[in-house]
Amino acid sequence: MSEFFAMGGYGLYVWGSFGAMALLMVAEVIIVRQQRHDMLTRLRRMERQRTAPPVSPEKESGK
Amino acid sequence: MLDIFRTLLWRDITLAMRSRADLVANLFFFIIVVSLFPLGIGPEMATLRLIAPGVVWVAALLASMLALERIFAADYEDGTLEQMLLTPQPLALLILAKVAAHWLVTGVPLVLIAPVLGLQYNLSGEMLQVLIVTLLLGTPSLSLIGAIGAALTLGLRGGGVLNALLVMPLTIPVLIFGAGAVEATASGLGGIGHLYLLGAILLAALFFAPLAAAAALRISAE
Amino acid sequence: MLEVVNLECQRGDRCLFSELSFTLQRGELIHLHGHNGSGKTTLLRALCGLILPTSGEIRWQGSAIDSLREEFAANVTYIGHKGAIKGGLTALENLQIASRLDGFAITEEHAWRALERIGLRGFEDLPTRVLSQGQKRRVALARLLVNRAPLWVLDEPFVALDRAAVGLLQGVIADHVANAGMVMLTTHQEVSLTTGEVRQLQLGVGALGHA
Amino acid sequence: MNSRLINWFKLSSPATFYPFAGRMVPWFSWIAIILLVIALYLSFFVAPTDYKQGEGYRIIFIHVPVAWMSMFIYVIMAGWAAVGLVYNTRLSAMMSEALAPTGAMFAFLSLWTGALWGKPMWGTWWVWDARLTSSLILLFLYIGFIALKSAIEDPRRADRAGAILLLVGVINIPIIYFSVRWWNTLHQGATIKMSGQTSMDETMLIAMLIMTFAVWAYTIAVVLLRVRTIILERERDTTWVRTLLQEGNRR
Repeated sequence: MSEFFAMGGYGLYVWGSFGAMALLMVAEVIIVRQQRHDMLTRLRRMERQRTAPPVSPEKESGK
Repeated sequence: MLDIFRTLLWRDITLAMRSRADLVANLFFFIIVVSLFPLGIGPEMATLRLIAPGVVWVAALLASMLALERIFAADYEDGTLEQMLLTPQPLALLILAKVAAHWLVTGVPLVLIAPVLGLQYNLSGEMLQVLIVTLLLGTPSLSLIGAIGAALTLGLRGGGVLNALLVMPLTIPVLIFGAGAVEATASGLGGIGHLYLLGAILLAALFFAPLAAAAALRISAE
Repeated sequence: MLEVVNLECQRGDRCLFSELSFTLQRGELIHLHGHNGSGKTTLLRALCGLILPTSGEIRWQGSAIDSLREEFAANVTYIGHKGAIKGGLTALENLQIASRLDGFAITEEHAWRALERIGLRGFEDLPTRVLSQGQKRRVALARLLVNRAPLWVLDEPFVALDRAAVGLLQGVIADHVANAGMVMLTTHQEVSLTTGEVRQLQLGVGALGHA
Repeated sequence: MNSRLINWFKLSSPATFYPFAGRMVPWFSWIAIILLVIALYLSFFVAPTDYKQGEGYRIIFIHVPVAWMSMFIYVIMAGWAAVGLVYNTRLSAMMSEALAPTGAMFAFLSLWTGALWGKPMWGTWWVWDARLTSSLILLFLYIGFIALKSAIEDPRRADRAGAILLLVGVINIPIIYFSVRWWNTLHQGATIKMSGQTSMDETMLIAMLIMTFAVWAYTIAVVLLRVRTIILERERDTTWVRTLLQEGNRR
């Protein structure tokens, strides 16, 4: 098994390339999902503020 | 049609002549950049001769990028740009006039001073001639392509650097053929092929760049 | 004849006005009202084709202005907040260049008379950057004296003008409307016409357009 | 008008595209994973060792597909830009914006894998080879596009300015590639060839093709996911987004 990782002496370069690709692709998926999650929570919070009855005494003129 | 081209050309040239400050600044930027390299690389003439075309050309490219940022900014700030959008003439023609004025005021001085700087690099007479021809053919393309970037980045913070970043990849062919022509003559291959290509790029830029810049300007001036 | 059909414009993601429709015939003047930020300037700039509206259409003599583009531009004169004059040039040069760009080349002698009429006697050949704010406005407005475009779109034309200049400009506008011109302007002053009455258009919460 | 044309046009409105993209993402994700596994298996266990370069050449199985992809994504972005400018549809500009980061990543990856492949073969991390240099310039084009979009606040202006930059850029790509290749051969001659000399064994070609499709499926999945976030942000004031959010709040 170890000779597989050695890659005939080119291990550093081969795994450096494949590793970088795997790392970047996984990172991108995580970042995109995280962005989506943050966007949804932010927009939902804004939505809750907009539709919730105003707590402060002065009447907020609804659009 | 031509009357309006001449009017705008005359207007921009007189304006530039009346405020010489940034003209001179731009020329000195070019001179400084070219003169710094020998100090950085060393005095022996053999290497200097080798790097001369590349150095002069990169300096010319940077100098024209530096000068281009102001091409639309002044008009945008005082409202004349809006009036340009509302003339009965095609906007591309007006942009061509402005770029022509800009090139005459910033590009041509570079071409005139380049041979003098070439002496610092011990360039042969023939190489100097080709250098001048490539600059004459190349700097208008730099101004035309740079005008697209200037139109896109109008009124943005850090517009100057952004403009250089946007436009740099597009000017690489001009740089390659410009510097390449001088080097080819030096090595005896003859730079005539390069000059044709530079001419072709110039013609393409003359036609497409004003159209793209006009579209970009309509959006930025909104 | 200018025709606007349920026009809508947005600034950023705020809708300034929507479903705005009106027409402007020859010999008419529309005085546009609206509180600050109600989109007056945006509407004026959209009418000239400087801004692309989010939806709706603007038609000149029946065809949409963005298909006419240069042809429409020949018929419009727009004077906005910025004076559109070059500080480095003299008032005379500014006027001559501006009118030539508008497509009505004028002789130098004609320009002298216009500048004199607008009250810039003695300042004609000074670089405009040395003039006062009011004088710069007069240089910008001098274009209206030499201009033959039927449609005038003026954004706060009376600002920074003294009473004499305001009176003069009122007269110029009234004359333009009198001989079949069309004007649309915003101002906080009263506008009077010699022929016909001024039509009012309210932006923001009001009759025609609604927020 | 036949129905296909109608629903194509209907699809171009963000409101209908959002759920459609949502359904597509899982499909393309699975396709990408499966193809990736097959391609990796082929690249490591089926493709023979190269007589000259030994195992090092296997980097080609990702370097070439990634380089293709970075070029191809830029062209697709320019296509969406053209559609956006002609039909004035907001969705196309969002697609260009969603594609940009992935394209930039692949451009960087093609440089990275190119350098790692070059090191064992020529002993240097960076070689001014025509293709590597073009990838570098392409990366600058991506960075320029992303920088321009983020420098402009008003989304409408950002979309249209970005679209023009893309169109100007895509016209220049062939010119840049030609001038760089021409410049490269002039100085170094054609001695150094990137991938030519390893004769293309049957299985190598298949492995590379499958990897390309895998990367394609991956791109579609990630970009559709990202464009949904962009749509949400851009259309946050519309009724359909707000109802969507309210359902989320109630749950």
